Amino acid sequence: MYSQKIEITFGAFNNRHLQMAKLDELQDIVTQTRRDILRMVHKVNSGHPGGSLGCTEFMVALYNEIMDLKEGFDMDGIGEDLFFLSNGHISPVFYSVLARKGYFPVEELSTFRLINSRLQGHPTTHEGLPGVRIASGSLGQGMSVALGAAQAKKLNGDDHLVFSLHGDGELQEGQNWEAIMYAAGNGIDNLISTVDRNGKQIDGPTSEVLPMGDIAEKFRAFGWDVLEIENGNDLEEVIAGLNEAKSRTGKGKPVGIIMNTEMGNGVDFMMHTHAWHGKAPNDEQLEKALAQNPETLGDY
Amino acid sequence: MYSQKIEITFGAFNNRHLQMAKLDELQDIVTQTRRDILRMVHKVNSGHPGGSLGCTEFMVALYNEIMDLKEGFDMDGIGEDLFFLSNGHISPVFYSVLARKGYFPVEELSTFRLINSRLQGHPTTHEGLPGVRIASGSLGQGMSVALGAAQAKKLNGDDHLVFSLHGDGELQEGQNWEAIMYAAGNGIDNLISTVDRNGKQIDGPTSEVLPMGDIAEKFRAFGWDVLEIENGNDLEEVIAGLNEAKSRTGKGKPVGIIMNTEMGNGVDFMMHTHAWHGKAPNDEQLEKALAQNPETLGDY
Amino acid sequence: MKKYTDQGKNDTRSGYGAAMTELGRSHPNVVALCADLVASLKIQDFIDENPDRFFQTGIAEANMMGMAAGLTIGGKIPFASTFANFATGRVYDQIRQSIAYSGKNVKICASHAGITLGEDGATHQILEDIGMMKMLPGMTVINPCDYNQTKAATLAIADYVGPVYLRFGRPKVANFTPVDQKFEIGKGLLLNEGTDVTIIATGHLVWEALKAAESLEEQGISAEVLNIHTIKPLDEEAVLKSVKKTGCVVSAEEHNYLGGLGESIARTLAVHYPAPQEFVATQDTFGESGTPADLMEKYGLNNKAIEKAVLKVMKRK
Amino acid sequence: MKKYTDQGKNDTRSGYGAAMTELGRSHPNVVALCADLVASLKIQDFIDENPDRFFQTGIAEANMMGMAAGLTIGGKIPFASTFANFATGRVYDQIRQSIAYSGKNVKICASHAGITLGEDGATHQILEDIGMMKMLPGMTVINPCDYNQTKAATLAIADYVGPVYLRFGRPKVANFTPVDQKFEIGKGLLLNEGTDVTIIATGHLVWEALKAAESLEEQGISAEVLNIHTIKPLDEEAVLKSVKKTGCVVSAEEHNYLGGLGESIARTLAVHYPAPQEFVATQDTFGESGTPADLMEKYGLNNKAIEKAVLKVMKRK
Ligand SMILES: Cc1ncc(C[n+]2csc(CCOP(=O)(O)OP(=O)(O)O)c2C)c(N)n1
Ligand SMILES: Cc1ncc(C[n+]2csc(CCOP(=O)(O)OP(=O)(O)O)c2C)c(N)n1
Ligand SMILES: [Mg+2]
Ligand SMILES: [Mg+2]
Repeated sequence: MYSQKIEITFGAFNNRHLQMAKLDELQDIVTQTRRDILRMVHKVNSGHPGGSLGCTEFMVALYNEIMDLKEGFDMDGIGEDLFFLSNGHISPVFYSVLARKGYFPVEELSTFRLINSRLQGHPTTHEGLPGVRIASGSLGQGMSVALGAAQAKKLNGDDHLVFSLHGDGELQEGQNWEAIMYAAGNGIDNLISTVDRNGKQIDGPTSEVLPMGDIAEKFRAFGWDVLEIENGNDLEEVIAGLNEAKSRTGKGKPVGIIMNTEMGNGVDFMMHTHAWHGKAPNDEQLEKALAQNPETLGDY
Repeated sequence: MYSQKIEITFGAFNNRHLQMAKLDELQDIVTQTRRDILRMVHKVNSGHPGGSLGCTEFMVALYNEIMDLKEGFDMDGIGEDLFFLSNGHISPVFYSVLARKGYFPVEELSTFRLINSRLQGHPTTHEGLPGVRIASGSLGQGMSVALGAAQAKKLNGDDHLVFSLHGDGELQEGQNWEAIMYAAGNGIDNLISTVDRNGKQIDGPTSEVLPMGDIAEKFRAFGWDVLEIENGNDLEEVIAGLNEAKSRTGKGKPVGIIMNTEMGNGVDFMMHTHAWHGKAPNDEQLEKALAQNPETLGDY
Repeated sequence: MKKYTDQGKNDTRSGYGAAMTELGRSHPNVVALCADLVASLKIQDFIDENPDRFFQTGIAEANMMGMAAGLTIGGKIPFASTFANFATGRVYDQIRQSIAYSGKNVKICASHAGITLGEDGATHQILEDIGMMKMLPGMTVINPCDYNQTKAATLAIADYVGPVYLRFGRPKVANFTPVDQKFEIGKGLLLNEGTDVTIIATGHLVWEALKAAESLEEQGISAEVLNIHTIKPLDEEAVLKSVKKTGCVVSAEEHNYLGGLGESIARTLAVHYPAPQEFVATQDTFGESGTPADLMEKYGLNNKAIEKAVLKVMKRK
Repeated sequence: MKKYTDQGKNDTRSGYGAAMTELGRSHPNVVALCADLVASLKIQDFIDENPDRFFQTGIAEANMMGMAAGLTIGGKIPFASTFANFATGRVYDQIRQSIAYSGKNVKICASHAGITLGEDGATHQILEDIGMMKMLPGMTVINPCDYNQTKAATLAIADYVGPVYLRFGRPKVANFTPVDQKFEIGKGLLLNEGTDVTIIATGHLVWEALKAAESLEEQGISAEVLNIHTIKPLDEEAVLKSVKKTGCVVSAEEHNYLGGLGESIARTLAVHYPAPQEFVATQDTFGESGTPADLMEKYGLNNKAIEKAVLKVMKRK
């Protein structure tokens, strides 16, 4: 199907280089990614900046520091770590991180959500965008997919890891708990699933929409090894947390990370509210927001 | 739709009478119900005796001692307790208990699973069988329905309770966890949901099919008040447990009961195996099984 | 032909919301449910006025459908609402067992149906929901065409006893049906009389059909326009009456050509009066991101596509 | 007419199981998944021989479909199997997004389809699955007619790259297609040539169609019997060629008459060659408990029903 093999040479941010990368180098990518997100959603006056901005540190760290990635892209991803974005609405951060990593031209970010683009509102394999291995958007499906990919790795004798990201509101979907139960019951210990606990969803704070109690406790009751990242918008903490999670793999249990983030992080007027979950800034707001995130690597 | 009002006068086992009923009177119903179950599935060589036999004490206690029931049957059930069978495959025990309670003629048990019967393989409202308020059979849906009915009771200022029963394997369905999360998050405290923990499902022991760990702990992690019935095939224990559960309602939390049962209970060769989950006895086996459960209230 | 005027563009979902506000006041047993999409469904007024009669289920559509079924037990009339994909494909088995087969008086109210959902793209653009819901025994399937009709339909289904699937959309479109038009479930509306071809349209395609008919008239072609807002039960009498007169038909719907209104019409004709038909619908593809207008153009869902289909089908008479 | 002999009754699901055993040996990338229904799906041999390539998901069909999609990433060819209702209606959105739209090479293998599931009753008797799966862009939909054809189809889809829905059943039925017949996806099989009427049948109804054709021959009616095992992509050429010759058609399927093979044929004819058609199918009702034979009789799904439909449709030519 959409499993064409694509030759890509990663640019400045290949893995070996990044192992030595200074934090402020990563921070530059973070800031540039924030700009990308804001400019993408502004242009089409649609899309989801809130969750994207909150997960920027995580996504930048994952792709530029944590994951062991091959050069190029093929669907099977044998011999490299894999990532699945279950909360597909935060596609802007995913696209920016993929493009800045070298999976596709950075200029293509300007086609986000336009007709005939590979950068669909929600990520998809359907248009052959390198870096994407599954469609998401309808919530709650990504952990099951990650589980399948993790099992395939085991069958293939491939000792690389599978990562996934999920919204906290998304965990209200029952399919997640099927997957969570399966992963523990079958000792899927090459999987690291992170929950973006920003405490917000479309209709308001999760505590008002549908109180979820202690998420970590729930994962533990289902048999997972769980750790928390107290501040998921602190790059150092995110990297430390992800490395800690990696060290806990291969021990018979799936590893979960509850990561506290601030929706809309990095743009003062987008923080501490759920209002920007799926709303784009207008011209004036964009300007204000960009001013808080000065250009580092060059706008697309 | 199928909400006709039906006039029924409960017979010997009406509520006032039952409050005084001796345990051995209930035990007689239990034994007779076991016979009914065995004869029903034997006749059509299909149906689910295992779970039915394991839940016989519970169902008999519920309908004849625990629930506050009106005479007659109407769909809305205002002013009485309600029961929803989520694991619809144990319809034989449900039908027998309903018939023996007086909801429909006991003779009708002989039509189980035959064409043109009101006693479908899985319970349904579609044929207008008194006592049944929702169809079940596709697993995992009953708790959501019970939740809705519980909310309707609150809206109607009706302080009666809603009961539901679920298989343990059934809890692998994610929809349950949506309902479990909702019930706690919204303080649905007029609901008592019981899990038939027989440790078995179709393909084998739950511990082999999909290990579920500690179910009570999971419910607690989701915010429920949970109690356990150690031996769900001991009538006294079941009644005590259900009464304890009732006493915990109205306190802001949904109440869960983890009830340990033995699949196939009451028939020695059907116990300690999952083999009789959905298999009917042959002539010889029936005879053996009935001999272990002598007629008490008269066969249909 | 009869002229229809756009009384001002509006979204059909706002018609739903406005009717819900009215039902909140007139029907004490009406309750609403939503799965974390309140603003999109336009039911904030209902919630503000009837906080106790609203159930926020979070992102858990299966639980929402089951709860809706349960709420009927006790006499409530639940309006369970979310995006059309999550109101159908996500929860088909729950609707099937707990609502349709159980015969529960639940109204499944689905916004953002079809490709005009726009920028969110294919994962959200359900083009199979009419087909799914029409296959369920006992289900009534309604796809109104504008704000007024959606509002009227919402009011009408509250008084009808039985499960209903009500499908509406996101974009602001022409509002042209009379504000006081009574909504009769299952009754097709003859919007324009014609003799050369029948155009049967539902939902957002009705306005496009009217525009097509106007342009066809200028070319000397007399097109009858039939608004089938109720796909099930289908007004076979109206369909047959018109096609027997014109001898050919174009069906127009914001849906895959497989399984939808078009195939229901083809079946009706095959059984009663075989006649040439062309399908204006998506051609068995997923949608994609884009503006509603761009998408309707690209996927052949507008007046131009209807005109083309008319010219083609008339040659086949 | 050509005579078909029953080589001995067998269940189509056993054809699936037998093929899975073969695939286990011949195709190292084939993996199997099941949601607590292993014995019903007849895959115990596959599991015994390839324990590492089997995934028992428990009663969690949504997770099973997602896992199947994930297993393709890494080159596996997952056969995800359960009862047809739980393989379609329960998980439509998961199939839609994670398999069909994502273009994953997953084989959805569904047993106990239709009313012949028997005693378990309506909650288990899906009569809408063909319609659901045919509406999904990119999905191949196959409903073989007997043990041999099911086995051949299972082997064939392993070598086809793309998502497939394979539907089969529970009861033992006549096994009459040649044991060595190659299965060509999308290619209708002309089982009997005739001139007066075309009977297009799929699944369990094919044998019934052949029986009907025999009896019709005795009445001097020459019925062409076309086995459409692949509902999608539909062999429109074969359908049109036959109907152009005979001038009328009866479709026969174990499915609601709404949305299934019958409507696909009606659409094909409406677009290319309008002709009278009658539908042998369930008439928009849920099923019920009973023996398969009793149910086929009551719901008009046997040779007698086909005969009646033929006589009716021929009068309409
Ligand atoms: C199955 C499904 N139901 C509903 C939606 C609509 N929806 C998109 S995002 C969202 C809220 C998600 O909340 P969360 O996972 O916390 O993400 P955040 O808002 O924090 O980014 C909802 C309800 C959806 N995309 N999929
Ligand atoms: C959604 C769904 N998936 C699968 C089935 C098939 N099925 C019927 S009973 C059963 C096992 C149920 O296990 P449990 O809940 O523990 O009940 P028990 O066997 O103990 O009676 C399964 C898988 C079903 N009825 N519904
Ligand atoms: Mg959130
Ligand atoms: Mg069990």
